[in-house]
Amino acid sequence: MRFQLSGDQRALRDGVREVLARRFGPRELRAAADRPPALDRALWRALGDAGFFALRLPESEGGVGLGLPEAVLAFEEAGRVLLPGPLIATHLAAGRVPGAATGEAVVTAVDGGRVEWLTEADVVEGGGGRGVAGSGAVALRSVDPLTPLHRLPAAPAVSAGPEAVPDPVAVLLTAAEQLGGATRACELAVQHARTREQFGQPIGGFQAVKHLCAELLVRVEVARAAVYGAAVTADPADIATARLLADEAAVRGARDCLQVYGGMGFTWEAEVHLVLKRAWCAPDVPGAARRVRSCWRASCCPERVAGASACTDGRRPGGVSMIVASTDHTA
Amino acid sequence: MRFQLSGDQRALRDGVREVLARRFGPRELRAAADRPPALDRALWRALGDAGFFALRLPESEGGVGLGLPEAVLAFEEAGRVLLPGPLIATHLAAGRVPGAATGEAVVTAVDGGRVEWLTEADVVEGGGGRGVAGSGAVALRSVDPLTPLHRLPAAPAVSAGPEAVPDPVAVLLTAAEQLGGATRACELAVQHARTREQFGQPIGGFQAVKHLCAELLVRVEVARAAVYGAAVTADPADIATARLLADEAAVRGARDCLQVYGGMGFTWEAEVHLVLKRAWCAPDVPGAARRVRSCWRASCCPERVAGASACTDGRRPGGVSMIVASTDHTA
Amino acid sequence: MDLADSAEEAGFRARLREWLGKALPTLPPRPSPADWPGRRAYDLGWQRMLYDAGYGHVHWDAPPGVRLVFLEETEKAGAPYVGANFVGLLHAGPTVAAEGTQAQRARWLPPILRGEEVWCQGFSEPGAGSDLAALRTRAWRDGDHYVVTGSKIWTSHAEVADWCELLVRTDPEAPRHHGITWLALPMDTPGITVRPLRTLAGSTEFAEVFLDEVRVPADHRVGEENDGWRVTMVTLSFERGTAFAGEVVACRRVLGELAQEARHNGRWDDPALRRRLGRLNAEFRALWRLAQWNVSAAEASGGVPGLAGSVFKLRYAQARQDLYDTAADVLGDAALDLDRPWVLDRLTSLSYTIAAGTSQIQRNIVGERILGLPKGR
Amino acid sequence: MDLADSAEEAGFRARLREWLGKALPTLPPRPSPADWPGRRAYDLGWQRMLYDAGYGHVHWDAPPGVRLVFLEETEKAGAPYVGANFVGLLHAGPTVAAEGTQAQRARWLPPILRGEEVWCQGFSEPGAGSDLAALRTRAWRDGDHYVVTGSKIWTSHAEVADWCELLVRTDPEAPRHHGITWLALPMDTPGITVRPLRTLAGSTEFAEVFLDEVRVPADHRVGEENDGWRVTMVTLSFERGTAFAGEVVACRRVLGELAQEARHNGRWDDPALRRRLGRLNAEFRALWRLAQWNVSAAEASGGVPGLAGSVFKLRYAQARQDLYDTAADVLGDAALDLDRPWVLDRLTSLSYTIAAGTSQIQRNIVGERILGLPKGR
Repeated sequence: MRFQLSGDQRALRDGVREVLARRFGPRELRAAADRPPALDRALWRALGDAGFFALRLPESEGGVGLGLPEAVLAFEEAGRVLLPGPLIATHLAAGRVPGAATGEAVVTAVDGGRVEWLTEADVVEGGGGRGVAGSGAVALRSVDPLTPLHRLPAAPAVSAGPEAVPDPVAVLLTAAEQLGGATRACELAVQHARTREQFGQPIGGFQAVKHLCAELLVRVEVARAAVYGAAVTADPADIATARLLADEAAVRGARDCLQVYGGMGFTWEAEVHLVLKRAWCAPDVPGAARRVRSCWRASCCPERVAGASACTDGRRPGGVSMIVASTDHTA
Repeated sequence: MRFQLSGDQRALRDGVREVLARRFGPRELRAAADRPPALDRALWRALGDAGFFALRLPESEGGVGLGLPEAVLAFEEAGRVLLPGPLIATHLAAGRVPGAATGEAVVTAVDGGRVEWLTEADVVEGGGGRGVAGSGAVALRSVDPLTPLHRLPAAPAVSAGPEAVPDPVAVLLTAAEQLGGATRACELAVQHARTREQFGQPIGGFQAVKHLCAELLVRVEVARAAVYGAAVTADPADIATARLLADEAAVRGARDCLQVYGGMGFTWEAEVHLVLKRAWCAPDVPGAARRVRSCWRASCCPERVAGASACTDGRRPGGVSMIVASTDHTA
Repeated sequence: MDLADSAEEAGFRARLREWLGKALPTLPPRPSPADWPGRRAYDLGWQRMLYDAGYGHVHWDAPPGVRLVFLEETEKAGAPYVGANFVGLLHAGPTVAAEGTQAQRARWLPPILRGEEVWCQGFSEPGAGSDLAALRTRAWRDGDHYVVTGSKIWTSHAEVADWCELLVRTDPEAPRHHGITWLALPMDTPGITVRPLRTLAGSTEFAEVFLDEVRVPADHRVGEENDGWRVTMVTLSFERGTAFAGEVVACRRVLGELAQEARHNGRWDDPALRRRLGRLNAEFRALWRLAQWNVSAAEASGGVPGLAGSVFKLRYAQARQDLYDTAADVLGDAALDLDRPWVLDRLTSLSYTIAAGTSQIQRNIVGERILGLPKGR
Repeated sequence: MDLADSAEEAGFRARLREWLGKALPTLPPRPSPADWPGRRAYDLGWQRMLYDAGYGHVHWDAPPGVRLVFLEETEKAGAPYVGANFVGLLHAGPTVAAEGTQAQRARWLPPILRGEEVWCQGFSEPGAGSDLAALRTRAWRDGDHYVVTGSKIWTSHAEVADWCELLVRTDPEAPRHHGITWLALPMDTPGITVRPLRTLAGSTEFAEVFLDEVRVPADHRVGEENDGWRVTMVTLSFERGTAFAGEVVACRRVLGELAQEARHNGRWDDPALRRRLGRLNAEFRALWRLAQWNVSAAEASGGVPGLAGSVFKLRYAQARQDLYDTAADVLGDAALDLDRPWVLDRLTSLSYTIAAGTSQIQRNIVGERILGLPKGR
């Protein structure tokens, strides 16, 4: 067991972090939140050039040939800077939809009754003939200025029918993004607590604030272990666990960060609200109850655990061991 | 509206408090917890003499002729000193079971699948022919040294059959006892936080401890308003609300008190554990979910609100207004 | 203990209910949230209607029990909120009434009650939030004027206010709490710049107010020079008193609507959601009782809201946030649509554990001033 | 990132599993919890078996990954807990190994590893709990002895211990952390009184130890005089490291049993309970991953458990209490019967947010030493 980042993984993470810091820092984030949502195509192509979308595509198909752990690290960094766009859908389409791997095409996907980034996307996947591209989809006024959303009018009622099983890789990558958001919330809270002074000292000196920050970190670290673990095993119960804890870490983390910020966090200028809104916007956040069920089922019912292969990337049956083993490259 | 204790009510509460402080102070509590559970018959008769059991019995029947608000105040005081014994069952039996009103008889009642103080009781009510007095009841090793319990072997399965509707007055008086327990937890925590020093100051000076104490008080005050309000209206939804919030205030209050006490709270000598165990032992603490349902039903379904009269004392149909009005006596 | 109306309360309730039934249909349409002049006019017009009908004073000096009846009945009837009159009726007005001179009361109070002038609050500063006594906006005496320079933040209605209740530091050498003075600042004085502040809800409910050598007549000072902290505390106790009681009534209405929506969209089938709604119902029932309890206590002690307001606010802030988080559960994906009901309210609910004293500050108040715990190093 | 066993770990796991399969059936019956001499003999016997089979050192100086395999496999196989050997193997032993002289290591370490001597801990005092540096037990130098007077509390196994790792104040004039010395005290020295301490669970897991002019040879001092605080910190980092990792395995087993019981008694029909069990399952899965992560990090940094132990303990303590509260929900009224499974465990779980550093202290450590927040006034 060596459950730590390898040197290559650390280099990959640092590389992604460096690219994102250069192309989508706090200034770009604020600017993006102040204008109507539009994808930065140049940035999208830069991500493509950096191998972000083709990360798990085999080298024989022109990809980087890395695995789920590396993808999780990359998506965590994307979540950390609140990078906008249908990143997961485009990543999953790499190798199947022309241009997705290179960042020339923007691919979004129907998720239950909604689609994000519909008007900016070149390709829309899924939707089961519900006429996404036609006139059926209705734009809604999204709570997150960086996640434009459309609603599908013919969406099935909430409680009707059997549950659709989401792609486990998409669930895991969403967990990675949420982990990144939680990390950002923790970083912001701690930085504010260190520098903001009230009553003659940094507010982080007060236990009421210090302990909020400590719990923020605890939630991040537990979620991180769960997300990384799920990336290694690709086990469905591990993935469900990862998503559950990452959602909690992101949503509660952003709330606690806002509390640490006080009034300043209530302004549009402070980026705290963007962290919270993004966490709320992750697909199917209200579906937490369902995920709890799957944590339980998969781990307690042996017949479900046998279904673990359902969790590997559909394009590569039996790909888990390949994913775990292929850590020899960096982006 | 004058939703404060009247002068008479304050006098009654102080009177009960004074009797209990004299007869069952912290020393007597500790002594009782150190020996096998046995009822202090002299104390029981003293309570009878003070009108504790006959409080709501009409004067024409030899009672004190007071109402639910006064009973709630008295039971809150009993809960506050963790007075042991089947107080509620005996109180409810006053006027019906000979000797109950005067404290000469100890009356207990079957509650679901269990009976408290079975071997000490003179009379056992309820049980639906499940042979309580016979050989059927099995003593269990009660978690609370001051609440001996027997289990009825033929108790119905948890999920089977329609729910039995508990006597609303018993529910309310239990809430009053829990409120008293919560108050005790708050008092103990605050006193310890004021006097225990670590790192050169009373630990109550640290926000981590101070804020625990503040939340203890908040839960107590919200529960108190709910319990007193339910005593005035005798409305079933108010009673369900009162019980729910009083249970929370007592159980979480005792837990937080234990945290404030630290290691000292983990000893048998400190009385904190007795507060927690008593709170756990209130009838049907696990039934909280059911009570939440009844909060909701009674308030949101008008047809249920109409059933409010079901909540008044069975012996005195339409007695709510009498109860509200009869505040002219003290014990 | 009695929850029934007193004769006075019952009479007041009956008259008010009857009047609301007649008056509300005559109200003009509500202005859009972004239309500040429209909101000012609407809110002042409503206060004028109240005044003409004999209710103008209710927030002001009615017995607490009567005021609670007012909050309950207006909320149930869907009457307008106090809105732009908030500071005048609930902060500045009571302060002037308690601490002002005869001339000051005569000048400032009637226009507030008649719905003619709007006040805003200039207390907080970027560097003085929870630690209000850290405020640094300076005022120098220059003849019969104070000259004020500094900046204020979180000032609601600044764009349309006639007056600002302003805290300034007149003695920077004195201990923090002893060099502060309370001034009434006319908002049309030269040197004032108002910059609207966009909140996370996307709207501009607040403003920053920049003061550059603004001259305030010395007779606009309420209380003594350097005694402003004590004067201020009078005001704050009102804010933390029964200010939120009416909202509990509104929350109970929202809860009923949530149950309806859940039945409609199928989520009612989830027993955990039903239980959560039931738990909230108990919560708001109990909070209403606590409001009644606190109001009765205030009545018994001469009408001044006590520290119990902090207990109430701590619990209510949490309950309100729980309510709107539960609303998001009921809505599912629709909780991401700002055009759906409750979604914007969910965003604004985030301020409840922060504004008017953070929950951390309130716990300090409860711990130190109610429970008597030491301040700590 | 790799969760598969290394070759060393895989080999160790296979050998251990095989040995456990043979060894455990040969164990004598477990003594009753109140039988202290019996528990001592049982725990020492188990350590002797481990030693003879080549596992005696595992808690001690095996690589962290191997130690985690040991904790996992022994827990899964239902092997005995470290018990009375806890302080020797996990506190005093590592301290002596790190800070003792050659002679001290030769005297004290082999009997610990061979299961011959039991150690107990004399750190906390009635007035020094969270604030350990407030300890007041005094020691004066008298020739080649220290003379110790004072009292200690929360001392497990004191009744049956051979040695006590003792912190005493040798310089009351020095700053708090600079006047403390670490001594090894033979428990049969005259002047020692052990008073068992009854816990809220009704048992006597701890004792108070009263010391009245107890003479300790000066060569029983580990580290320099007045340097005991630093020596102590070495020990505590072990306590907060992976000490609880094995319990996560046990908690997952309990969770499975709870689900079975719930199916049996009908409470499984409540979807909220099922969800709560599922939530806990995720919690303990994640905690196990966190243990693996921390162990790997320790391995990478040379085997010393870091501050991450505080993160783990904070979350685990809460999870364990949640687990047993959920057990009470599953049991219903039976949760009041001490003879039912989990009921006593629920009581002892109450200590998890208190013992070995309260959660409040752990949050200070995380906030100050990991996040770099200031100490505050």
